[in-house]
Amino acid sequence: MIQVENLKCHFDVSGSWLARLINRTGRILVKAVDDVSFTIHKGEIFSLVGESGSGKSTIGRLILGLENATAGSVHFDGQRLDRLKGAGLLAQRRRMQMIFQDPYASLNPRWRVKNLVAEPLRGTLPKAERLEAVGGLLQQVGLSPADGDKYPHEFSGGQRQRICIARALAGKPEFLVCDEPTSALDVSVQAQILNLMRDLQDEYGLTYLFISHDMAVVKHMSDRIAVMYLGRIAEIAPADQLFENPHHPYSKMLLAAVPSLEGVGKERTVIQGEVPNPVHPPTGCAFHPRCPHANERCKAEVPRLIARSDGSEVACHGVEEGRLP
Amino acid sequence: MRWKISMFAILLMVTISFAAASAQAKELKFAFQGTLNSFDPYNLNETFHLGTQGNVYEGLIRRGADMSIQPALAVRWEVMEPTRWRFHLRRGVKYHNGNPFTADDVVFSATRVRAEGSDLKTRIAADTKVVKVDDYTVDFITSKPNPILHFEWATWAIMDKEWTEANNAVSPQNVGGKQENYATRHANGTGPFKLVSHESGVKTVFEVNPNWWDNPNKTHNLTRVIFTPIGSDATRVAALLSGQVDMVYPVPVQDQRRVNSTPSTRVLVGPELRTIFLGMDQHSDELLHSSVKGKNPFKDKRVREAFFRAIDIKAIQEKVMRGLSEPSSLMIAPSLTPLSATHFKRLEYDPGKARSLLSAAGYGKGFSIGMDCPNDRYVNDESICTAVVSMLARVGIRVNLLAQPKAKYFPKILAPNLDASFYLLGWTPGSLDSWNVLHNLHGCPNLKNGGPIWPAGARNKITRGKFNLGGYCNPEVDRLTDKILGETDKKKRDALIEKAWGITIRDISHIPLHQQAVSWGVSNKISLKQRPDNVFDWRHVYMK
Amino acid sequence: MEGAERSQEESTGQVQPLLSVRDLMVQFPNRRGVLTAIQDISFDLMPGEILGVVGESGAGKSMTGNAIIGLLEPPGRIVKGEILLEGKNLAALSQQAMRRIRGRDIGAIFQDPLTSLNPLYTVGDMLVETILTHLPLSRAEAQTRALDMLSEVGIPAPHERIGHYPHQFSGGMRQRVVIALALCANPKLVIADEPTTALDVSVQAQIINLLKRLSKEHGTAVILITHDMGVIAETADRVCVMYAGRIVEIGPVRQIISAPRHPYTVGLMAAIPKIGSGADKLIQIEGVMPRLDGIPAGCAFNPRCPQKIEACTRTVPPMIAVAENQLAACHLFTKPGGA
Amino acid sequence: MFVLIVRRTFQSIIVMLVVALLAFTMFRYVGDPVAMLVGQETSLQERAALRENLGLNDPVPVQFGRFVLNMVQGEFGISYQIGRPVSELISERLPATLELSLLAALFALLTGIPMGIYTALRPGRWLSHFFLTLSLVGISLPTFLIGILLILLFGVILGWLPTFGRGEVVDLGWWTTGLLTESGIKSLLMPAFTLGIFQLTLIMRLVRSEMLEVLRTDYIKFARARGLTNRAVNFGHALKNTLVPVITITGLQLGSIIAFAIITETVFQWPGMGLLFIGAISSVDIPIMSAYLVLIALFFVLINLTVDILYNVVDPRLRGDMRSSLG
Amino acid sequence: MEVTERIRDSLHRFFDGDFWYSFTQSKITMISGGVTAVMLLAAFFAPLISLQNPFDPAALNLMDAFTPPVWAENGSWAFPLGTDNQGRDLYSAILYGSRLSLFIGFASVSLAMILGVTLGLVAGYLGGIVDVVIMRVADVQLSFPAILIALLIDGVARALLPNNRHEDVVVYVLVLAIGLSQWVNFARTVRGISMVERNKEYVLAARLIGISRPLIMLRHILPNTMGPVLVIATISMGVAILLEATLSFLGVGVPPTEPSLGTLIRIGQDFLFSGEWWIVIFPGAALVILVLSVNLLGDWLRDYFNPKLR
Repeated sequence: MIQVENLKCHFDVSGSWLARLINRTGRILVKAVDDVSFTIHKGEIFSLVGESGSGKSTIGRLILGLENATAGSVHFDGQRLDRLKGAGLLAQRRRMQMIFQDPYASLNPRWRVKNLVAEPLRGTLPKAERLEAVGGLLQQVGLSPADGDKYPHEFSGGQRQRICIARALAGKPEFLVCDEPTSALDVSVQAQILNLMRDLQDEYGLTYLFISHDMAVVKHMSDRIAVMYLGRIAEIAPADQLFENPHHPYSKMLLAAVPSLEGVGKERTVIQGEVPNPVHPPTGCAFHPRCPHANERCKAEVPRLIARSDGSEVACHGVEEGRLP
Repeated sequence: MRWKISMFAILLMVTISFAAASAQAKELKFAFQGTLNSFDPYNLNETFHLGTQGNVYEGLIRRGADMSIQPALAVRWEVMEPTRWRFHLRRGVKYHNGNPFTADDVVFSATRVRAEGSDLKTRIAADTKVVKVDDYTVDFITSKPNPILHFEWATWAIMDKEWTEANNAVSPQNVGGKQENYATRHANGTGPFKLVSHESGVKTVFEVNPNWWDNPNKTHNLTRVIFTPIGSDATRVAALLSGQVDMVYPVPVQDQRRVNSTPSTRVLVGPELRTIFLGMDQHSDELLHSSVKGKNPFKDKRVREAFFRAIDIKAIQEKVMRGLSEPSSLMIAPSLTPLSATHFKRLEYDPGKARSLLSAAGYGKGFSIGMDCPNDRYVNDESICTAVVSMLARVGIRVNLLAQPKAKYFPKILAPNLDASFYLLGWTPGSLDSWNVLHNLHGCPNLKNGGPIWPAGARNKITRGKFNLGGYCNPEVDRLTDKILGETDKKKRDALIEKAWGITIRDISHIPLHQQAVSWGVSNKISLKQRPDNVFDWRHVYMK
Repeated sequence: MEGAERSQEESTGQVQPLLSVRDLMVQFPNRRGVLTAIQDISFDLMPGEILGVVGESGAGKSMTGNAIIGLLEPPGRIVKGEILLEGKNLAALSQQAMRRIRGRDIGAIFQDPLTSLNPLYTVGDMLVETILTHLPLSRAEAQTRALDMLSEVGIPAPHERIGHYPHQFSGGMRQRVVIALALCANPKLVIADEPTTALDVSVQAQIINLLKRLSKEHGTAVILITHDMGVIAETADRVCVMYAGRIVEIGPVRQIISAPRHPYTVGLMAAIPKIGSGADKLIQIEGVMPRLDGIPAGCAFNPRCPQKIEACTRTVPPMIAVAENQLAACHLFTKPGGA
Repeated sequence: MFVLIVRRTFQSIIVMLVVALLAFTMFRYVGDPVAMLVGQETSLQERAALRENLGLNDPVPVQFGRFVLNMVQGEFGISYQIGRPVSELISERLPATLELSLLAALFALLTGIPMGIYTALRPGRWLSHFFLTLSLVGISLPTFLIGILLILLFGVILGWLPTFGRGEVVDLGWWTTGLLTESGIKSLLMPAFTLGIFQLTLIMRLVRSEMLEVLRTDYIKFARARGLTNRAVNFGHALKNTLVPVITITGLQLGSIIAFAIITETVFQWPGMGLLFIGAISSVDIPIMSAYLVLIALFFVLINLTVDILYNVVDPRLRGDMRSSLG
Repeated sequence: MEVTERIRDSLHRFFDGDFWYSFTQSKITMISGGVTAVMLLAAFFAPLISLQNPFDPAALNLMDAFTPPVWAENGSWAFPLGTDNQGRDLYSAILYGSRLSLFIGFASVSLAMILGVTLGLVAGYLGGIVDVVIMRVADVQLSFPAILIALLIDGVARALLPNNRHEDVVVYVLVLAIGLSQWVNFARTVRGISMVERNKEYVLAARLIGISRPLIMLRHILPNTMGPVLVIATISMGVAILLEATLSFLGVGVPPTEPSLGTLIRIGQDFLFSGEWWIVIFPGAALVILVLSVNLLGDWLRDYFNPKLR
């Protein structure tokens, strides 16, 4: 359904031309997304996972057209989105929606809930039908139609996220980008929202792009997972496969870093270092400074994503060479 | 080392300045409401400028404290024939820079005063010839007889030819607008005081001239004089009350009681020679700023009379002037005419009659009109105008008042296109004589009926009615005026004057309001003599 | 005393608790009345022990920490109860006396390391300033100690880094600086309020390990406040579960995780997605935690509780021992005993 | 840093050029410069000659170029009213205005900052309420009314202080100062107070709100959690962080102090640039008006530049390069 | 029925909300709110409650000039607060003067607000070169303090307009001058907010729905700037009224025939030394009370909208 090919998004963070002139520096580009390709199948939950600065949110926005890609393309249902214009683009856009991380910031505090939810329907339905539709949507996400008269601040975080979902569903989209939809929520509420998203998927046959840094949530939700590091995909694999047998050293590290309830009091071997500054990413494989298996090739050469027989794709010289399992 | 020297210098200066402040110099400090822009004596024809410059520069004659004409740089003069006057100059007079005063300076000054950029061109007619007879004798040859030729010469200062030429100040104006005229901030006169420094708008410092020719008869004991302009009335009065200055003028009428009730200060009030009046445009075919279109209501004498009768001069005297004015029926102060103050009577205040006059003239519903007024020139000028506005409102005339500073007011009303329909002005005849008023304010200036009174740039070519801004014109008055000028017999002249005034009053050429009072605030530390023309002559100041 | 005493886990009886909170109650006057943010909280903390405090946002975790170090934001105030640190009641101390306790006896670590550090001060300035406030050292000695602290918390090249400003450090390094600042006067107790929430997953593990190591080495007791059960599981000795301003369950971490007794804890544990399990749906607790102005009568959890009984809506359940060292506040366990 | 200075200078030049364009437009098109310069009685030929002489017949860009060139050399032409070069007039008046403005600013700072600190640290005390009330009255009373009432009280009724002018000034050649004589200092008191009182309240309120905000930050809470003394927290951490923006904004206020001196100078007959300007306004003396305009802009630009550089020196976050700030 | 319900509901919301509560929390705020309301009403209904029309020259009698207030000797009930030098009843003159001052204040602040909010919104939301240009213009504008801008605009207007036209338009010149000197505050604040808001997720959500940029600015961002804009508007209102008074004092304000509060003070200050104190004190007090209560309201609004200070 979604085909992302060689997508790149670079931000120019260099100073003014004057500063560059005086300091004799060139342009400084942050490669937020660098040459990323993947495919999302209809009815699938595809997840992007990674630490801050990995570019996972940027990909979501690029797909929805909230950011402009530097290079590469996004196909939706076979149509290349950046070639579309006007009404055609709008029609495609209506088939895609997004749920955001912060349910507090994603609802305009000055609007009543019913207007917020009805906004996508403006101009498509007469007012009475619109309000009816809103009532239905609110019920769908577990609120009552009477809640439509209230303002967002009268709701808790979880309820707000439900409103966001209702709004996203209003335009009857087929594809939803969920950018960390539960990371601002408490555990018990998180379960509610995740369950709701699952239910809605079953009901409408939605396709999700699920973005998160929480391995456990991702594991719970996803069909396939792409692990990202510094703007590139390190590994794409079916969910179970990834958690049982991660190939990329970074995938392994991420899994190991997740504190688990099972491991009470256990000492873990943590991987040292932090995600480097994306302004000055390491050469070659971006992960090499933190990788225990890095060699000279890793420092010099950017690894390509290579498909493996078990259905996964891995970008690691070690895996490619067979040094690593 | 250098640092030490400069520190020492500063300390020294501090000491000196403290010492100077404490020294018992006879230093007169005074303040006036306006600024002294330029010190060039031909730069501005305005009482304060000329009066202050008159302490440094002198003319051929001078006025005494009682306004009497006294010999100054000329010891005596004689009328050789009606058109030829001979002036005998004082010998041994030296300018402040030591140059001797001679007939050349008089000839030079007579040229300069009539040169481009001079504001005092009227002092000597353009066609008057000035001839040096010898070093101390000068002849003035006029085209027509003029018995009062020298009356205004107290304010025509004689400048040093050599000094003026040496300092490139021959022209009274800023040539090309790029350079400062040297005489703007420097002066070289023959008078009792020398200019030390002049910072326009800040202060001007003078010191006594020890070599003044009239020092043997001097009546003042000053050593230094410091002038500061203080625009704000309250600040100026406060400066006097707090003893920071010894003399201020004018004292606002409302503050006179306060100044008088303060033990250390007093107010000197005297009648002023200036007549405040309202002028009306009787010349244009249509008023510039009026609701009446296609005709000029002021051309109708009934309208002028209605305006006159609508004004309650008593109320103005009592409330605006607080009694410090003398309502006037004449366009000249009574003391300057042979007529008694009661000879002509003001038209009675009668709003009812005013309204019926307006109806009779076809303006029963009233009309609107623009009025121009200065707000920093005469005593309570703006308040007078505001009062007039409300008085006229009650007879149905809606007046749009434009009160502005004199710097903007005068250029507007003096503009060639007769931009003022109804205006307030004050006039002091420089010669202290009726002819001046009749000639300047009542003479026909207009070259063509209905058009501008004077075409652009041609105002310097006309002499008659130069300040007749309403364009009043009565050939009979002009004829009488010319006769008055040439008439040397006092009795006949007085009769002519009375006749002329009678016509203008009948015509209601202007609406005279009053003679305002001169009011000076004086510290009890000094005594002085107040001149009715509001000139502050330091020759009469004595400090205790 | 520093570092000398070392308590064995699940210590009992003989050793005096380092901190003993008794019936603590914190209230906020508000336009609509007085809100009770913390009600009747009691727990003990042994020297060297790590106590995890877990709960959802608004449960009163941070408030408890702030109450202990005496930094409740006005108009909040302690209206009842005692906070005994080695027998001394902190709740009754004056502002001045409390100031001397802070930093010297109790250290604090906050959530966001960037905003916790004054951007205009170098790391060294802040360390030396704190050390000099609490320890009788000369400036040079304080400088040396600051360097030691920096290397102890794992900051490479401390000689160079000591002169740097906070913005020149990465997120993980900043949190290490914060830890160094909290520990530089060798306090007996550290209150760590969500110390890893703002950090990346991989850095979280580093910081948790550092905290554990320092606690062990210095014998410092830690109150670890977090919403992340996983962090608690890996770090804490005991855990205290809070709900709507009250403690609902407290006990050794292993027991709470493997055998939670209070229905809320049970639900909470079940709601956490686990990497190991393949369940299609998560167990969820319906509803949301009440706001402070809407805490229901009786057990605060009763509207959401699947096992609600009649008593739950009437009386607040007391803390009852449900297993060894494990207490829970639930009427389900009072039933057989009466009341 | 160097980049900042270069960029700021560049921007300043643009600002100055825009202002120059304004001044030029005013000079050229508000009223006829020739008519302003000569009397009513000048003939048409003479006017034409003067027009040529002044270069008013050249193409407008050339005129503007000449205007800027003259401006750079401090040439602003001759005052219509006073008949002297404007540059001379301004340089005579400058010391009076600067002395007054700086003293007013100093007074505002030295009293405003402590008052602001006090009201922020002791919000409940009656003195804080008093200061706050006073500050509101301070920004609600028109400056001129304060000035007049002061004159009435201290000048006239009590007779303690001079009511106008600068008193005795000492001429240092390039500068005249009233600070070296008793009467000069006495004369400064009332105008400086009048001019400073508005800024004082602004500074006080600014310090208060900045400080309240700083006191709520996490690093202050953390500083308290470290057991630092109140003194160290309030006057070390909180004050230092408060003063950075305060100094910046106060610096920028200096420009407006100089402009607001117009009112004070009018009330106290203070012989500074403001008095010159207000006189020029009433007599449409365009050369003075445009010169004053350019001068105020220049002050602003210079102060702005200084403040920016200062800011960079004080705040370490701005000092470093891009790399570390993102790291 | 539904409408009244709605009104009742929103009234209930209003009086039950934090806004009203915060208002009722401070006596000073309530008093200043009351005073402002009274002065606004008094100014609005001036023709109904005044004793004479002080702007109508025909209504004035010079012989009434300098009547002291009613409680003083020679006072008259016809002129409760006395009269000025033209015989104008001060009570009526203050009512009409406040009306004029408030009109100039409102109009100029509205002008500044419309200009500033629009430019700030556009600059902040669009960013890029539009932002740079608008903000540089704001910089130039900022380099001239309000008083200077107002003086210059007034001066230029006087020089350019035909002399007698000036009277008719002076109020608008003042509005323009004061308004133009104040827009930068609005623009800067709104720009800052809209730069923050444009990256908020609800704006992204609106963009996803396909709402156009002008509509997003208008419907989503604009309402969120209203709090701070209201604060600035209130504070600017005080500044504008004072600025008008100051300009009148400097002699470039409204003409004395139709005086604003500032012009009344300018006229009255001439009589301060002579004992006719009421001519300056009453208008002065009216001005100070008006500006003070507006400022107090502004202070409260700022505290209310700035939760950091609460």
